[in-house]
Amino acid sequence: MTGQMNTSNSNIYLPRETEITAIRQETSDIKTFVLKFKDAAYGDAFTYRPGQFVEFSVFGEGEATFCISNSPTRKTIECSAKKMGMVTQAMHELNVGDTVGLRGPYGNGFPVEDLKGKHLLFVSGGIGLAPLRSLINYCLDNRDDYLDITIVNGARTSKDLVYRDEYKVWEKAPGTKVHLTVDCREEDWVCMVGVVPKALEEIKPTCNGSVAIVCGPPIMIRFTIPVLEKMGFCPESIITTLEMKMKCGLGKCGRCNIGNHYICKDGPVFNYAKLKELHYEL
Amino acid sequence: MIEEIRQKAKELLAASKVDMVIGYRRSGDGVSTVPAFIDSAQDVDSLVWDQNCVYNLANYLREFPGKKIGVVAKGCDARAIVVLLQENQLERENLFIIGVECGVTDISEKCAACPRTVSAICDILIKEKGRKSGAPGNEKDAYAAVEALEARRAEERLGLWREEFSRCIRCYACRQVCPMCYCPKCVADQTMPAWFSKATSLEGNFAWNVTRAFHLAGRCVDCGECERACPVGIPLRDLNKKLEKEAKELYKYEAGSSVEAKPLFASYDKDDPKDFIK
Amino acid sequence: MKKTVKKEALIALIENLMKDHEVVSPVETAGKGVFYRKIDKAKDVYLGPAFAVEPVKKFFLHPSEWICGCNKEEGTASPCPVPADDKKRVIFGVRPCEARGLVLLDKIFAPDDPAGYQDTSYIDNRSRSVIVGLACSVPDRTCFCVSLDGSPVETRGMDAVLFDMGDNFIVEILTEKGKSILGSLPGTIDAGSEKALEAAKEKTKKLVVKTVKAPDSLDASFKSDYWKKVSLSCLSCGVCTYLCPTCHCFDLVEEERKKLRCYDGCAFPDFTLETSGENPRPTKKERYRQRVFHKFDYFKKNFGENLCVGCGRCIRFCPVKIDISEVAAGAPIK
Amino acid sequence: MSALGTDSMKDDKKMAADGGFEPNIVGFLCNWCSYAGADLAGTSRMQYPPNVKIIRVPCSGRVNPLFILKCLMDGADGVLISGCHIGDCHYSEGNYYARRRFAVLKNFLEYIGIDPRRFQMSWVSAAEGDKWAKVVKEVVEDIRNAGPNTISAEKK
Repeated sequence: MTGQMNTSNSNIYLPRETEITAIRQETSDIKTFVLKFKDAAYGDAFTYRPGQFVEFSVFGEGEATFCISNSPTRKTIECSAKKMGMVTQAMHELNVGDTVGLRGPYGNGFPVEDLKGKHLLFVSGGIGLAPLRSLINYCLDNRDDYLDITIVNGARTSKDLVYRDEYKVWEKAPGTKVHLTVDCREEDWVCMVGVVPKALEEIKPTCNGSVAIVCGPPIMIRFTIPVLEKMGFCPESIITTLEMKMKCGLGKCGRCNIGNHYICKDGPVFNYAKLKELHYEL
Repeated sequence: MIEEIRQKAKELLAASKVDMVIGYRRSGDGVSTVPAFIDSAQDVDSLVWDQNCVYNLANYLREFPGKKIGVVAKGCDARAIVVLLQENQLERENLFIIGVECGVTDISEKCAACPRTVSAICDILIKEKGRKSGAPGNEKDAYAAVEALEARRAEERLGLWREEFSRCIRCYACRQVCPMCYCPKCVADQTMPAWFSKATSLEGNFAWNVTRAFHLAGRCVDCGECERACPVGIPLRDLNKKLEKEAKELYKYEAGSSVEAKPLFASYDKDDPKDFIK
Repeated sequence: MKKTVKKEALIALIENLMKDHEVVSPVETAGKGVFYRKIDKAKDVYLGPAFAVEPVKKFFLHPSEWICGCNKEEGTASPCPVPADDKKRVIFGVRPCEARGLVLLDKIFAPDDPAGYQDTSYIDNRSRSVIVGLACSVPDRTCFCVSLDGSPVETRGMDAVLFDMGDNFIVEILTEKGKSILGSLPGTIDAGSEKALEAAKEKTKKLVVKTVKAPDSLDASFKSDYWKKVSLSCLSCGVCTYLCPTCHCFDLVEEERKKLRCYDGCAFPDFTLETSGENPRPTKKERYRQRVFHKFDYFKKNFGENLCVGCGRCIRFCPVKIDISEVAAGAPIK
Repeated sequence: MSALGTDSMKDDKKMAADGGFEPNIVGFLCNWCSYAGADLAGTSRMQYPPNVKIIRVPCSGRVNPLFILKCLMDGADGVLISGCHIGDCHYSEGNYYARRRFAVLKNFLEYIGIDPRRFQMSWVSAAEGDKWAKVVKEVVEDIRNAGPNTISAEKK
């Protein structure tokens, strides 16, 4: 597995000290943290795949799981966190220069090799764009390997859209389309209105030679997958990245399994055919 | 006696007066019993009643909101139901309480010295024929263990509880088996703030066991399930009984005796003890 | 290598071992049962027929242990490893099912796959310990090891094993580690004792009366209402998981800037409850099914074995006497 | 904050400069009476020992028994709850409930081997600055005599 940094004689639960070099406020309750390992040599050797995640620790509070939200081609580690529980609330109190802990990367990540030579349809809702952003930027940085890229991104309101500065950059990239949608009509909103599955039905992306990569809140995934299937996407070409409560990230603590697969170790990226086999209920 | 229980259960289910009857059935080992959840009149014959019917079935009643439930209730179980009704956790009209009288030492060791063998609340009371009715346990003996402990030196008591709590593995069986432990988020599971250590250290275990007991002050009906469930044998009832004794001595309050009574700590009296206050 | 040893000689050996080893053994605690303890008097060692309440697992995966420390020097608080306890340890009286449990836990915490995550704290504890087993002589009626490819007299996971022959023990040394501890015991074994041992073993195996036919796969029963039915009486406590020799799920908690690993179990609703309020295992049905599937399906898919050794603890100690063997065997897989 | 929050309290030197034991006491004071009473003691320049760390609460009835337990587990040598006199409660009856609850708690703590002197209660009105000073003196003396809290002394 690429990017597995733990050797057999190091403590696998021990976080590495990391400095926050920048914090971006994405929405009222989502912040993106830009991180740098204090041990430069370790940082240089740290590699990961789009879709992999890390255990982020706020010392004295605990750990929480976040995907790395930017591409390994971009050289900085970024994590985006919505203010929700104990750890994320503490994260939102952090400042640039503060030290936090990081261990990882964990999980399988997106099958970037298998996606080569395919049209890619990215479907995301809310902060579900975070793992996809990593892959989108990765694909754009390796543009020749992939065919058309269509991005369908939704949020409750325009204020809840994350990584706003990047939409324009993506749009300008060759062979790349970006569709934005919000749940309800808003003043001054020029893009689409309606939930993500509805927007998809309007956009009618091609399914031939395409792979759909879906991430968002469970309810969005639940309604998006049938739409994709109806459009002709086969279960193998619908990829999603799952979120479940995780603690260890190592396939040991036992809570994040679906069937005999641990999301942290064997996932978080699964195709829909596999999920069906594992009795995963949308 | 069992025939009467089955008959009543059958009648209730057949007439759709209840959706389910919770009682006891024989377990696979052929000796002990397990809780039975019967939802069809045909299945009532699997119900049993004997000295192995230890479980406090009141613990399950909150799991079926909106359903009409018939429940087989011993004296202690019925008192637990009373407390749950007092605390608005159950709807009386959704319950059909099949009270069963149990002998004093019949059920298990947890029942020694139990003075209340008859349901405090029930819709029908099924008595055992030919037995002297409701021979009460000796109430004096009920606090023998507590009094013995009270008589010891403070350091000895602390040492004893430390020793007992040191075995605690925090499996929370005591909490889960207790009909009164129904907090949606137990303090032991809270993280913001985390009230006490999750570690099975002296502090963590001491805090957990003391908190559990005190939260049952004036609510524990002494069904003894916590102590029975504890895999490491912590004498939890000695904690509960002390609180029961205090409630009785200070406020003449007995948990589970009346649905109408205000809970111990939700009421007060102008003449409550005050000597300990400066 | 086997030898017949007088019980007093064994106690004398333990006495001697205690000088430079940590010695752990079952100890009888009046009225509370038998518990593994680090002993300070050789005579406290209990090698009788009663089973310890908690399995030996807790010496490798403790109910709660500091897994990462905190270096508070210079006003900072950097995470640091917790120094490993490297004192040599001998654990006496480990039952065959518990020792086999360790072999199964090894697959998780010390995977054969070199690329797998190696749990150093577990591995350190494993390598500093010598397991001196004690073959069962009086199985409990809840024991069902024989049905699960085990035996009350087997030796997997042990370095040496003791067989109680009445007046004497027969000691069988199985590994070099075992030899280093028990090799110095005087004695040999004669053909008669050897024969008596084999007879005793066969007799004990027959005493394990509970038989279970665990299905090869539970997959077909996943969506069945059966799981709702069998989980109705479950109280959602941690007894079965905490006392299981093979259950290993844990929680990581930060306390005092240190990281605590403590037992957690699939029966607790909070185990999988997400911050958002979503819970992928919202009811007892999903939670109890998870436990049975983990033992008799998922682990088998991943490692080719059941994650259950048939020790019977979860049946003995379940406050409402749920019998996992009955539940697994009765699952509707057709 | 860690689960045990008041880490520092445990590390605090329990011995004063002269080698005598200086107890660490947590005081839960009701906003309307006792807190004002303590304030009055301060503004009146009354002398009393500084050992009580005050936490202001709306009412003595607000004090959860868990607060007391947590203080004692985290290393406080004693806890003092102070509220309005009976009949003077800003919320009419909060202190009645507190009285009931804590009478039982005090006896219970004693039962499990915790020195009853470690948990004390008083009624101090806004006008009783002198009483507050007196109560604190007594409580500190009591707890000084009880000695350092060793309930959580054996750390893991």
